[in-house]
Amino acid sequence: MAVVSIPGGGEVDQLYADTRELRLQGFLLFLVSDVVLFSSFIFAYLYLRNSGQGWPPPGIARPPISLAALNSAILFGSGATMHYALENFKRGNFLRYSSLMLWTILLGILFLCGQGIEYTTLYFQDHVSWAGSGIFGASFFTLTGMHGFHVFCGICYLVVLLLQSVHGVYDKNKYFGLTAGTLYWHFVDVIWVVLFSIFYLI
Amino acid sequence: MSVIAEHGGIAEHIHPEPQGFVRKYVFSLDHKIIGIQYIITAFVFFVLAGCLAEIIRIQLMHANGGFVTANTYDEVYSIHGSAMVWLVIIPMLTGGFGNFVMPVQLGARDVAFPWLNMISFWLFPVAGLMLFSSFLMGAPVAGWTEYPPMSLQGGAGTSMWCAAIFLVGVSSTLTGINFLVTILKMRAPGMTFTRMPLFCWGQLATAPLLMIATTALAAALAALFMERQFGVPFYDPTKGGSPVLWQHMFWFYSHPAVYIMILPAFGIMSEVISVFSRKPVFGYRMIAFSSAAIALAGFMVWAHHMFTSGIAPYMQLPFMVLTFAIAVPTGIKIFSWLATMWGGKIHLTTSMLFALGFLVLFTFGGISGVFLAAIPFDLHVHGTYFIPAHLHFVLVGGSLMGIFSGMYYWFPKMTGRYLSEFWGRVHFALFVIGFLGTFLPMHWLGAEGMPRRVASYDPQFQWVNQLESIFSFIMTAAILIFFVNMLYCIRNGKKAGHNPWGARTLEWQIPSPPPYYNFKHIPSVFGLPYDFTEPLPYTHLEDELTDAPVTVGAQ
Amino acid sequence: METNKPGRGFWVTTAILAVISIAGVLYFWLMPSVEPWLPPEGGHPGDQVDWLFRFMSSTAAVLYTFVVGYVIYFAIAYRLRRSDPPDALGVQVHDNAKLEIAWTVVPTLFVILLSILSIKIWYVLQIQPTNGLVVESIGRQWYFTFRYPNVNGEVTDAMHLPVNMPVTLNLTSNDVIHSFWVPDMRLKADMIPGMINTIRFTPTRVGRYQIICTEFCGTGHSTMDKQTMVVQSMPAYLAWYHDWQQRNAHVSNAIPTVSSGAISLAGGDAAAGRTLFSQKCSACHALGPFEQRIVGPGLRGVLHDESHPELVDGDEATPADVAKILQNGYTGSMGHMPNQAENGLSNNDIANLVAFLNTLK
Amino acid sequence: MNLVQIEHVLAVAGGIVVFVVASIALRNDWKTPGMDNQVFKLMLGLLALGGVLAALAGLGVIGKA
Repeated sequence: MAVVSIPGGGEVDQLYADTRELRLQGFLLFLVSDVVLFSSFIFAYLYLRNSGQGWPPPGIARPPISLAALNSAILFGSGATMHYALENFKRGNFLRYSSLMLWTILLGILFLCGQGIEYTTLYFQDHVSWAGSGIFGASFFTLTGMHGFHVFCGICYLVVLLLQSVHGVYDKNKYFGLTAGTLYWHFVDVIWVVLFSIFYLI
Repeated sequence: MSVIAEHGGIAEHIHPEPQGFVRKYVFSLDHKIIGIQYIITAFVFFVLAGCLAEIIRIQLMHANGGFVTANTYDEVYSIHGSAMVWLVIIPMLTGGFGNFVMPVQLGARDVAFPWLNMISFWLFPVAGLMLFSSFLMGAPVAGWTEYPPMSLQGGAGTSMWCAAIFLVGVSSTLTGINFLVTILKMRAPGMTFTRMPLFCWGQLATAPLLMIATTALAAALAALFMERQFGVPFYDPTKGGSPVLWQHMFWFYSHPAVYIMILPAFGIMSEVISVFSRKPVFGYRMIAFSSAAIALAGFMVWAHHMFTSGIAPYMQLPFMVLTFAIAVPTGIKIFSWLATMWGGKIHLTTSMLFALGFLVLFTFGGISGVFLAAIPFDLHVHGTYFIPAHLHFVLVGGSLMGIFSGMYYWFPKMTGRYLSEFWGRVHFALFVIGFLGTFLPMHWLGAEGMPRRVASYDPQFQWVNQLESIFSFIMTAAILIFFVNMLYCIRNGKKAGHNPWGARTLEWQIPSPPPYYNFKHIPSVFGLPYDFTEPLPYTHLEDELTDAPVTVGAQ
Repeated sequence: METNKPGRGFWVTTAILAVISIAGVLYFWLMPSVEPWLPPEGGHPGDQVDWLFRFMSSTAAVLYTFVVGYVIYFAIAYRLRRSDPPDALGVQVHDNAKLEIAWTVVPTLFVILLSILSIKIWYVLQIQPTNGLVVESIGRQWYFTFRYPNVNGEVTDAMHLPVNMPVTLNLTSNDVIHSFWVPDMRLKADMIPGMINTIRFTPTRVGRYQIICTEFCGTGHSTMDKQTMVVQSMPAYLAWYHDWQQRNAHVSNAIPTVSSGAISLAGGDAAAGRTLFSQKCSACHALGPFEQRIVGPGLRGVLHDESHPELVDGDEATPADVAKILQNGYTGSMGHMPNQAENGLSNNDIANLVAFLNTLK
Repeated sequence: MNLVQIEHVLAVAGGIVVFVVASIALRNDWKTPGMDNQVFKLMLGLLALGGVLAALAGLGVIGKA
């Protein structure tokens, strides 16, 4: 590793206390900008929704809430397993960590399957499509699709993290990648709390 | 001797200096090289967009136009506006000067995420090429604002425009994150927020705007792209969408973008005016806080661009009053700079001349901004030539004058050589004359009844437009002089030494151009950089200008 | 080290600048007309806007005189002289609380004053009389059309208005966003498809005024300034109006007021209704499905659409209810639809329209 | 029981489990320092809220079909 010797290096310690701090802050700011991205689309959705056509616009069926509620419970559950996976990793319980990671990935895939079922039902049974169903199709499929894409990316990320940790990239003192993964997965969950509320509950 | 390796700590920021040309100058991780890359690329786009501006002026020489077709003319000004905003001023001030100067002024060795910095940079020329390539497939016609439904009718290039601006937006967002973390976390010991040079304060106020506002624009652009390419209805009223939605989302970005373009220039002003007046910046705290106040308020005034768009009347009032309110922090800055000059020993270098030009021209643009914020008057001049007049006064008279001032100021730091002062003065004189002659009459044109974005116009305005076009050629000549001056002086300029201006911020305490690691020893800071009577407020700088070796390598 | 207090030169300069700025203020307040800076003023509330312009210009003159004056004076008076050593320093003052408070508070007070004045004039714009002539203008690529009460068909050349009569101008667009501007009236509003924007004013001077589109609307945008607003005396206007009415008489027998009570729908002629629809309704309603909005919803199957068993007023979709909406107009979540009188529809027209709408399936 | 009913029951059960687990995790972490943990706590709180919403929606108390 490249190293610089510096007289009076104590100050350098103060300077870059820890790159973990830097990365954490950078990652959180990235999540903030992602929140803004979602917020902008949510603003667009709420704006269009209140543009006076009624909601859902006439002739369009909302997707059933039962599946959505189950799907939400699955995704939120994956957030809980992810949280405990990180806890177990911190405590050094690698076996439980890996099994909880696997559960998280599995629940994530289940969520995507649930969304797939919802999309196909909407498309084939209710004939609601992205481009052909006015602002309902536009906002619903864009927002949930964007979220689904984030879930998909999150699953890929978690798989990479799991493989990395199996290969011993992380240890008890150095596991920023896992923290970032957990933050990202929580973020995906929490965004879904908002999307679930605005699309299915109000 | 202490070695910082295990921690991952400083090692992350001290890569061995790259040797090959590609790693050193092309895919460089060094913030200084990246900053210069930004500046060069932005100047290339500046030349291209400037040529487009001259096409506009030549077209308007005659009331019937006729130099290019109306459609080509629409494409030309749309790309001119988009390129000047996204490919010239924003990258120049944030990516360019921000990258080159800010980490050194903070006493850091690099930005927080050098790799991210490199990615941010390389997205930018790609986006620029995409933007200009949209000419090949029918460039966007609806101006840099691209209001739908017009932009839904525009040529295929409009989608290319969306993608290009989206990319340059991603670049801005990443730069914003990078700079924010750098400023929050990587200041030298003792460099508290109230000891930071004001240029860094400008960047600190800009970074959140880059990060947050640009993302909102990304959403608007993505929606426009989807609507154009896949027919997903967001903005088309015949399918249930709302054209006003775009205006809200676009201006939620583009108003803060105005401050992205001016806050770093404010920072440059504070540095330049203080150094060349040989005086501390007057009211340091007020200048710093007013930057933050402007950035914050910038998020709450976007609908003042939409007073004619039929938003509910009661909604218009808070936007009007808040916009007026922004005049207060801006005024504080102007007055503080004036007070900084008072009682000084003013060196009228080219850089200082541009700073004085900034004060005169930007204040005019700020005042016309207050005119525009007043709803009743805005209803008269909205969408007329008054608007281009105002925006060129703040963006050319403000941001671009700031860029010129900064170039003359920091060029010795970048290259070790002065720009020619004589040709600099010629540049300044011609530029200001050309600028005033081009844009001052536009206010009158707009108020009298000439709408903007027209390829032909009422013959009664022809003589004014011809006058403006002639002056615009003078402005172009001034810029040519500037470029020749720069190209010549990179190799042949007078040698400048490490601190030609007698400035006291950290970047002037190390050799020119700065070495790869900036500092041999990270300094500690114990005061503001503007007390000219005191000794320098830094420790550990003794070795910086000597040849004492610094140990770098694997261990 | 120099003194910390401003010297005599400073105060002399300040006095000169004060004189210049007072001259500026006097100029902007006392100039007989704003015409050097703005086009001649042609109506109310344009005069109010001019007043605000005078106020803002005069205060701007003060501010700008001082900023420019001081920049030039400081640059000359405090320049590094040949006699100075090259490393001479300026007066090392860092701040001055009183001064800084002053230049925060004074602009704040000015902003408050300007806000109050602007809101006052904004309010005048909001309370313009609504009882005058109602005209609609529709932006099209690339011309304006105008509709007058009780007349069918659209005027496509010039907009005729009687002098000294309040005008309510409803603006919308048929394609992309346009903007309606008459510089002499100082008023402007965007014409946005799917929305109606309203401006109200009273022309007070007879003349022809240019109508200009100020929102880019396509290749022909540059040429969208050829039409005029013709303000004429009441008799001249009425002569034009009656002539216009006569020429369109074959389409309708216009009626002045909203009829009360239910309208008899018997004998409605669907073919006449179709003609009428293209004249009176098509600016705001498409014949496509509900979702295809222009201003109001698309009307295909308005009486036969299973997914919309109710109309906007919440009642069942029956011919009688359609007639009721046509008669009374509608204002609510879907926007605003003018009533029978504003649209210039006779009872017979409504019967014809309902018959036509009933044929749409 | 048809499919929809099964979905309802599972949603209620899952929502309650998530709420309980997230609440316990939140209580355990309540005093942890550091920026990442503060964010985690916020996210866990919202997760618990999500669990409640999912359960209530499963019960049919809130939400529109």
